[in-house]
Amino acid sequence: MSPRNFWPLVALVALLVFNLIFTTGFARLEFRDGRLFGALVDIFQNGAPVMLLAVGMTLVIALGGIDLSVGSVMALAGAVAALLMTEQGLSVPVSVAAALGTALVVGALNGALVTYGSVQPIIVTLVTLVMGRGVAQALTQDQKVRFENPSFEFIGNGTVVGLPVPVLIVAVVFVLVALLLRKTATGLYIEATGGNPQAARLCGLRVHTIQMTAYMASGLCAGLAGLIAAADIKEADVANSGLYLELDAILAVVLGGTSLTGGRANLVGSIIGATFIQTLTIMLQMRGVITEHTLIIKAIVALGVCFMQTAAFERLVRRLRPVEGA
Amino acid sequence: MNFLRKHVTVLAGVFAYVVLYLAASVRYDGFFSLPIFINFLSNNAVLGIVAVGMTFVILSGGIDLSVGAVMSFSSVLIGVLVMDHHWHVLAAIGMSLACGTALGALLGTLIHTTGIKPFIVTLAGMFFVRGLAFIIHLESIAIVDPRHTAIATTRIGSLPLTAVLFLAFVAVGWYVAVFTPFGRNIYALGGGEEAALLMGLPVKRTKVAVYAVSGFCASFAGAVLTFYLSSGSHLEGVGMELDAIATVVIGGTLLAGGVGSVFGTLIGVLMLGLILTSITTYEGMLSSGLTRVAIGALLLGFVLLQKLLTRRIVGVGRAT
Amino acid sequence: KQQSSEKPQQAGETAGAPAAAKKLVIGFSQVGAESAWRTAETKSIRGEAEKRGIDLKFADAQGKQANQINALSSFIAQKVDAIVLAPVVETGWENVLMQAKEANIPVILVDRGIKVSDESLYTTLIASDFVEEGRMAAEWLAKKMNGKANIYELQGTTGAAPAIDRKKGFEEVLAKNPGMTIVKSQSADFTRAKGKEVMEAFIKSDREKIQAVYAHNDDMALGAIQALEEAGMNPGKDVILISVDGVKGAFEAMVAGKLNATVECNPLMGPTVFDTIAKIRAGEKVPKFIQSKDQLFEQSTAAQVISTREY
Amino acid sequence: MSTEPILVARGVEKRFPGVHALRGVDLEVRAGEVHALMGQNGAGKSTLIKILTGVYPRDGGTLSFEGRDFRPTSPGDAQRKGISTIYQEVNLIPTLTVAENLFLGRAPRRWFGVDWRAMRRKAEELLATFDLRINVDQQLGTMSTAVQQLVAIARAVQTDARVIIMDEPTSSLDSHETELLLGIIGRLKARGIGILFVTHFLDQVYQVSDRITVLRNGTFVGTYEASQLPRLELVSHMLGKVPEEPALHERTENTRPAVVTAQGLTRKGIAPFDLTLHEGEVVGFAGLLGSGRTEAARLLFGADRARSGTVNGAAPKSPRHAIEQGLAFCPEDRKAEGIIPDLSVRENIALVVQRKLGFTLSRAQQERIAQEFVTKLGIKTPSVEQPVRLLSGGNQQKVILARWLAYDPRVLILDEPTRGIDIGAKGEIERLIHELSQRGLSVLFISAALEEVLRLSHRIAVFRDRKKVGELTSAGLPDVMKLIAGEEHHES
Ligand SMILES: Nc1ncnc2c1ncn2[C@@H]1O[C@H](COP(=O)(O)OP(=O)(O)OP(=O)(O)O)[C@@H](O)[C@H]1O
Ligand SMILES: Nc1ncnc2c1ncn2[C@@H]1O[C@H](COP(=O)(O)OP(=O)(O)OP(=O)(O)O)[C@@H](O)[C@H]1O
Ligand SMILES: [Mg+2]
Ligand SMILES: [Mg+2]
Repeated sequence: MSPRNFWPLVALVALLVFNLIFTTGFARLEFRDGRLFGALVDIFQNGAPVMLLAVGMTLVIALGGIDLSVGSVMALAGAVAALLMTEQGLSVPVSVAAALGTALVVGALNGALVTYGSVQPIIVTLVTLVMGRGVAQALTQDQKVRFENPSFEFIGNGTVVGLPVPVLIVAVVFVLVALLLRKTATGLYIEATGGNPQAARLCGLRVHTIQMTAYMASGLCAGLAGLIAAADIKEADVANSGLYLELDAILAVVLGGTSLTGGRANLVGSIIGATFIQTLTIMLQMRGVITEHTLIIKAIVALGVCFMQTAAFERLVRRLRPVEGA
Repeated sequence: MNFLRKHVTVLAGVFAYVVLYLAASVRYDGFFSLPIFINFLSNNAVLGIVAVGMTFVILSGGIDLSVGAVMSFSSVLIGVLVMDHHWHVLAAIGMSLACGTALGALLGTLIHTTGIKPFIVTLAGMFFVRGLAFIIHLESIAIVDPRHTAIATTRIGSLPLTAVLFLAFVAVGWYVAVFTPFGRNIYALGGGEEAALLMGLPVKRTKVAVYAVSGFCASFAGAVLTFYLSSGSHLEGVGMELDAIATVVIGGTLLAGGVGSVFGTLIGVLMLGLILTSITTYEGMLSSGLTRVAIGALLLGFVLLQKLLTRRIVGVGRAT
Repeated sequence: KQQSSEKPQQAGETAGAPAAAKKLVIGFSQVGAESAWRTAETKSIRGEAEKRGIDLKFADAQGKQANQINALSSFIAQKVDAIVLAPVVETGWENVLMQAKEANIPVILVDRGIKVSDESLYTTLIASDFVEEGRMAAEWLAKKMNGKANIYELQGTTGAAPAIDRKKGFEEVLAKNPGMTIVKSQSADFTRAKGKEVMEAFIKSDREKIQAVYAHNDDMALGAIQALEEAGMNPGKDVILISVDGVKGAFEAMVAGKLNATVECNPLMGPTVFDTIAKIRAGEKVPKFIQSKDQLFEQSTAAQVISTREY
Repeated sequence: MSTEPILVARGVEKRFPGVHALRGVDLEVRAGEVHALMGQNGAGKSTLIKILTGVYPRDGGTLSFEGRDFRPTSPGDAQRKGISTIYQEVNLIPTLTVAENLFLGRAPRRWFGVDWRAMRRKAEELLATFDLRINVDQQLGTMSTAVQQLVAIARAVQTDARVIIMDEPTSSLDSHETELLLGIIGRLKARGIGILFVTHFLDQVYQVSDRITVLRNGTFVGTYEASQLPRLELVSHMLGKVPEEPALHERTENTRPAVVTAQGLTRKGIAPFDLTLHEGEVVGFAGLLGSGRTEAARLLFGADRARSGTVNGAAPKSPRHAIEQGLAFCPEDRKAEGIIPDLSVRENIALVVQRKLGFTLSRAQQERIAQEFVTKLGIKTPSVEQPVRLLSGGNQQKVILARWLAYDPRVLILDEPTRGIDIGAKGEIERLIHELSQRGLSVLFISAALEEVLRLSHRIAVFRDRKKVGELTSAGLPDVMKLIAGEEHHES
C-alpha cells in the first residue's frame, strides 16, 4: 500500500474502531441463512454502487475531467434492464447486456463530446445527467418498474460463499481496473494525459482514445451500479435511483486523495473513501442521528479527512513531534 | 476585429440566444413581447445573482458548491427573523447578508490556509449550511409582513425590483471584474496561482474575498427569493449550484479559471431560463421524461452552436 | 403486462363537455414524478382530461417552486380557462395567485393546502389532510399494540410538508399513549432503497427492541419489509408495520401478510378535479375544501379491495 | 561605483525532503553592481533567489536589506520593499494580455478604475525599448517563449526597485535581444541599482558582471571579482573539474541516405519549405527570435497540422505517426509541453520508450532505464521516484532529453535543448549529440546560441521572417550572420 493512502486509512480505521466500541450492534457479525450478516457487511453491500461509481470516476478525474452523469446512468441502466425483462420478456443475460450497453453508449457520448467536441466535461455530463434520467422516465412513463426475477435479483441480493454478490462485483471490477492501472502501461498513459495533455500528445499517446475509454469505463461502472441498485429493491425506480450519488462518488474519490485537477489515479484511495462515507452513513443511521445533524457531522468529518492529506497538516504533525523529527 | 476576437464566446452566445429566442417567438404566440422578456429577467433574478458571484469564483480558478444552500439558508433566516423575532425586514436582510458573507470568507480562509480543494470545502459548506438551515427552522416559512410586501411589489419604471437588482448585480459585477484591481487580480489568480504569487499579487486576500463575494451574492439571492416567494424556502436551493455553474460555463467562462466575463453569465442565465420556460411551460409536454430530454438537448445544442460560431470567427488556433 | 397499465376509468363520464365551441384549456402544474403516488395522481388527471377532450397543459416543476411560479405565469399569459396546482410548498403563492385572480382564472389546488392571507386567491382545495393521516396511523397502531410499543419511524424527505404533518399527527396521538414511544426516527427520503437501508441500520443496532415500524409512505415500508425479511425477521408478525398512501404494492404486501395496515391517501383526483371545474364554469358554488376520502385498510380487507386498486 | 551592500545573506540553509539544497550560503549584492550567481544545474541558485524574495521560508541563516534585518513573507512583500525579480520559469499569466501582464498590480488608473487605454500605450512604449512591436492586446500564452521572457524582463525593470534579480533571463533570447538586455542592465547599474544575475552563458557574465558568486551542490564556493577570475578557473569552481572542449563537426556534404525528406511544408504564416535530413547528420536551424524555427520543427513532427506539404512522401499526421517513423521531438517550452509535473522522473522518462517495452508494465525495467539516464546525463535528483516538478529547471530539461534518448529514435529534433542547462551538462549534451550522429542518428538542432549551432551542425538552415531563406554547408560565422540579417541571399 502506497504511503499516500496512509491518512485516509487512518481515518477509516479510527471511524471503524469508534463504532466497534461505541455503536451497539456494530460489531456483531453472524452467519445466517448461508450469508454473512452484520453492519460491517452492510457497509460494503450498501456502499457497492458508490464504490463502483468511484472506480469509474477515479479514471475520469485522473484525466482532469469529471462525470456528473453517473447517477442518471444508474437510473437508465436499471430501467432498461427492468423493462426488457418485464415488458419484452427477454432473458436476464440479454437484459443485463443491453442495460450495460446503454450505459456504455452514454459514456461514449460523454467522451465524444469532451474530446471531439471540446466541450467542458462538467457541461457535457450535466447535459447527460439531465437527459439520461429523462430518457429513463420517458421509457418507463414515470412508473416504477417492479419485477420478480430471482436470477436478476441475485445481482443485488444473492450470496456466493456467504458474501453478498454486489461486494464480489466490486471486488472483481476493482481488481481488473487496478491490474490495468498498475500492471499495464494504461495507468501511466492515463496519468500522463491527465497531468499534461499537450506533452502527452507530443509523446505520441492517443489522447482522444484514452479519454473516450475513461468516460466509457465510467459509464459502464455506473451501469453496473444501476443494476445492483435495481436488483436490490426489486424495482427500477427511475426518479430516485442514483439521485445525487455523483456527489458521493466525487467525494469518495477526493477523500481517497485523488486531486480533482487530474494527473493521478489512486484507486485504493477511492475505495477507502467510499467505504468511509458508507461507514459514516450507517453509523449515523444506527445511532439515530437526525438529518439536520447528519449534514453537519458529514461536513465536518469530510473536511477533517481531507485536511489530513494536506501539506498544512503535515507541518502541524511535524511541529507536534519535534523530538522524533530531529 | 480585435473586439470581435476578444469577446467572441460571448458574442457567439448572444447570437445563439437571439436565434433561439426568435425560434421560440415563432413557435409560441405572444412570446415576443417586452413583458415576457421582463418576466425572464425577474424570474431568473435569483439564479442570476447567485451566478454572478459564482462567476467570480470560477474566474479565480475555484468553485463554490455552497451557494444553493447559502441562498436557502438566507431566505429561511430572513423568514425566522421577520416572523418569529419581529425584526425589521431590512435589518433581517442585513443580518443574512452578514452571515452569508462571513460564511463565504470562512470557506475562502479554509481553502487558502489548509490547502483543501475548493470543491470539497464548499461541498462540506453546503452540507453544513443546509443542516444549519433545518436547525433554525424545519419547514419553509411564510413571510407575511407589510414592509416586506411593499419592497417585494416595488416597480422601477416597468421593471419589477427583482429584475432591477439582477441587472444591477450584472452591471456592478462587470465593472468590478474589468475596472478594479481586485477584479484583475481574480483573473490573474485563475490564470495561474503560482505565477500570481510570484508577481507579488495579494493571492490570499483575493481568494478569501472571492468566496466572500460569492457568499454575499448567494445570501442576497436568498433575500430576492423571499421577495419572489414571500417565504423562506429550503427546497429552492437544492441543485442550484449545478445550475449556477452551468450558466457561468455556458456564458463562456472557463472552468479552469482566468477566462470569461460577467456579461457572458447574463447570457447564460437568460439562455437557461429561455430553455426551461419554453420547454416546461409553453411547450407543456405531457411527459416529465421527455421534458428533461428536450432541456438537455437544447442546452447541448446551444453549447455546440456557440462552439461552432467561435471557431468560425477565430479560426482554429495552434492545435493543442 | 405491468400492473400500471391503463384501465378504464369509471367516474366522470357524465360531465362529458359539449364539444361545441372551443376546447377547454387547463394548465396543470405538478411537483414532479418522485413517487408512485405522484405519478398515479398525474396519470389520473391526465387520463381524465384526455377522456373529456380537454387540452391539458402539463408542467413538471422538478420539485422547484420557482418552476411552478414560472409555469403559472405562463399559463396566465396564455389565458388558460383554469389552473390546477399541486403546490411544492405551502408558502409563497400570493403574487402569482394575485395575477391569476386579476385575470379571472380559477385556481384549483390539489393534494395540499397553501398558506395565504387572502383565501379568495384560490377557488378550492381538493386534498387529504396529512396530519389526520398521521393520527389515523397512530390510533390504529395504539389499538393494535394495546398502547405499548417501541416504534421505529421512517420519515419522508426532511422539510417536506407531508413528512412534517404525518409526523405531527402521529406524535399528537402518541402523546396520549405513554406506553408508545418512538425509539428512533430517521429520514429515508420517501424511497424504497433508502427505506431498506435505514431499516437495516435499525436492525443492526436494535434488533430485539423493534416492535413496530411507522413509515411516512408505502415505498419506504416496502423497503423496510425487505430489510426485515433479509435479516430473518418476520414483518407483519414479529414487527408490525403501518404506512401511508395505499399504493398497489402496499396492498400486495398486506395480502402476503407482510404489511399490517396502510392509510390511503387518494391520488385519483382526476374526476373530482374536472367535475369541480365544470361546476365552477357553470357558475355553481363549490366548497373551499373538498377532502378526499382517506381510509385505513387492514390486512383483513386487503384481499377484497386489491382488485379494485388502480395505482 | 558605490560599494554599499544592499542585500546581504549569511549562512542561508534550506532543506527539502530528501535534498539539502543550500548549506550555509553567503551572498552580498551592492548598489550599482552586477553580481553574477553561477553554478551547475541544481546547485541551488533558484532556491537561493526564492529565499531572498520570500517564496520559501529559510531553515537557517540571516538576511538583511539596506542594513536592516530582512524577513520577506511573500514575493509581494519583497517587491514592496524594493526587490524586483524575474523567476526562472517564466511566471506570468498566460490567459491575460501582454499589456496586463506588464502592469498587473500597478495598472494606471483613472477615477473609475483601471485605465486600459493608458495601459496599452505605456505597454507599447515599454516594449519598444526592447525593439518588440507586438499586439499588446493579445493573450500572452499565444506568444513564443522568447516574447514571454522579454515581457517578464520588461515587467521587472520598470519598477523603481533597489535590487533586481534575474534568474536566467537570457535562456531563450537570441543575440540581439540579449544585447538589448545587457544594455538595459548597464543603464540600471548606472542608476545605482544592484543586479543579481543568473546565467549559464559565460560571455554574458564577463560582459556585464562586476562580481561573481559561485555555488556548487548547495555549498558556497566563493565570491570573486569578475576581472580577476579567469574563465577556466570559474568553470572549475563550478564543476570542481575542468571540462574538455567538445569536438567540432566537419561541415561537409552528406552522401548517406536521407531519412527525412520534407517537401513544401506550410501552414498559416509560414512559407513552404523543403528539408532533407541524412543519416548521421546534424542540421542546425539558425535565425532570429520569431523567425519560424520552432514552427518549422513542429510541422515536421506533426505537432501542428500542416496546411500542405509532405514528410517522406505523406502528409504529416500526428506526433504519434511521426514517432512510429522514428522521429523524436524535444519541445522548447518544457513546462507547457514537456514535463508531466506530477509524475516521477522514472515515469517521465519511460513515457515514450514504454511503447517498445510492451503493454504490460515492468517497473524494474523502467527503473533500470531511468537510472541509466539519470547517471548518463547527470540528472540531479534524490531518487528516480521524485516528482519531476521538484527538480531544478535544468534537470527537468535533462529528463525530457532522456525520455527521447531512451526511445532510441532515428531522428532527433531538439528545440532549444540546452536552454537552462549548465556548461558541464551542455558539453555533455553536445558530446552526446556528436556521438549519436556518429552512430547514424540524424539530429535537427535549434538553439538561440549561434556558436552552438555552428559548432555542432554539419549543415545549417537559416530562417528569416518565418521563411526558410537558405542552407549553408560550409559557413563560418560571418556568412550565417549575413544570411540571418538578410544582407545577402544564398540559395541552397
Ligand atoms: N520544492 C522543492 N522540493 C524538493 N526539492 C527541490 C525543490 N526545489 C528545488 N529542489 C531541489 O533543490 C536543488 C536546487 O535546485 P535549484 O532550482 O535551486 O537549482 P538551480 O541552481 O537553480 O539549477 P538550474 O540551473 O538547473 O536552474 C535541486 O536538487 C532541486 O531538485
Ligand atoms: N500559437 C501562436 N499563435 C500566434 N502566433 C504565434 C504562435 N506561436 C508562435 N507565433 C508567432 O510565430 C512566429 C514564429 O514563432 P517561432 O516560435 O516559430 O519562432 P522561433 O524562430 O522558434 O523563435 P523563438 O523560439 O526564439 O521565439 C513568432 O512571431 C511568434 O510570435
Ligand atoms: Mg534554476
Ligand atoms: Mg523557438
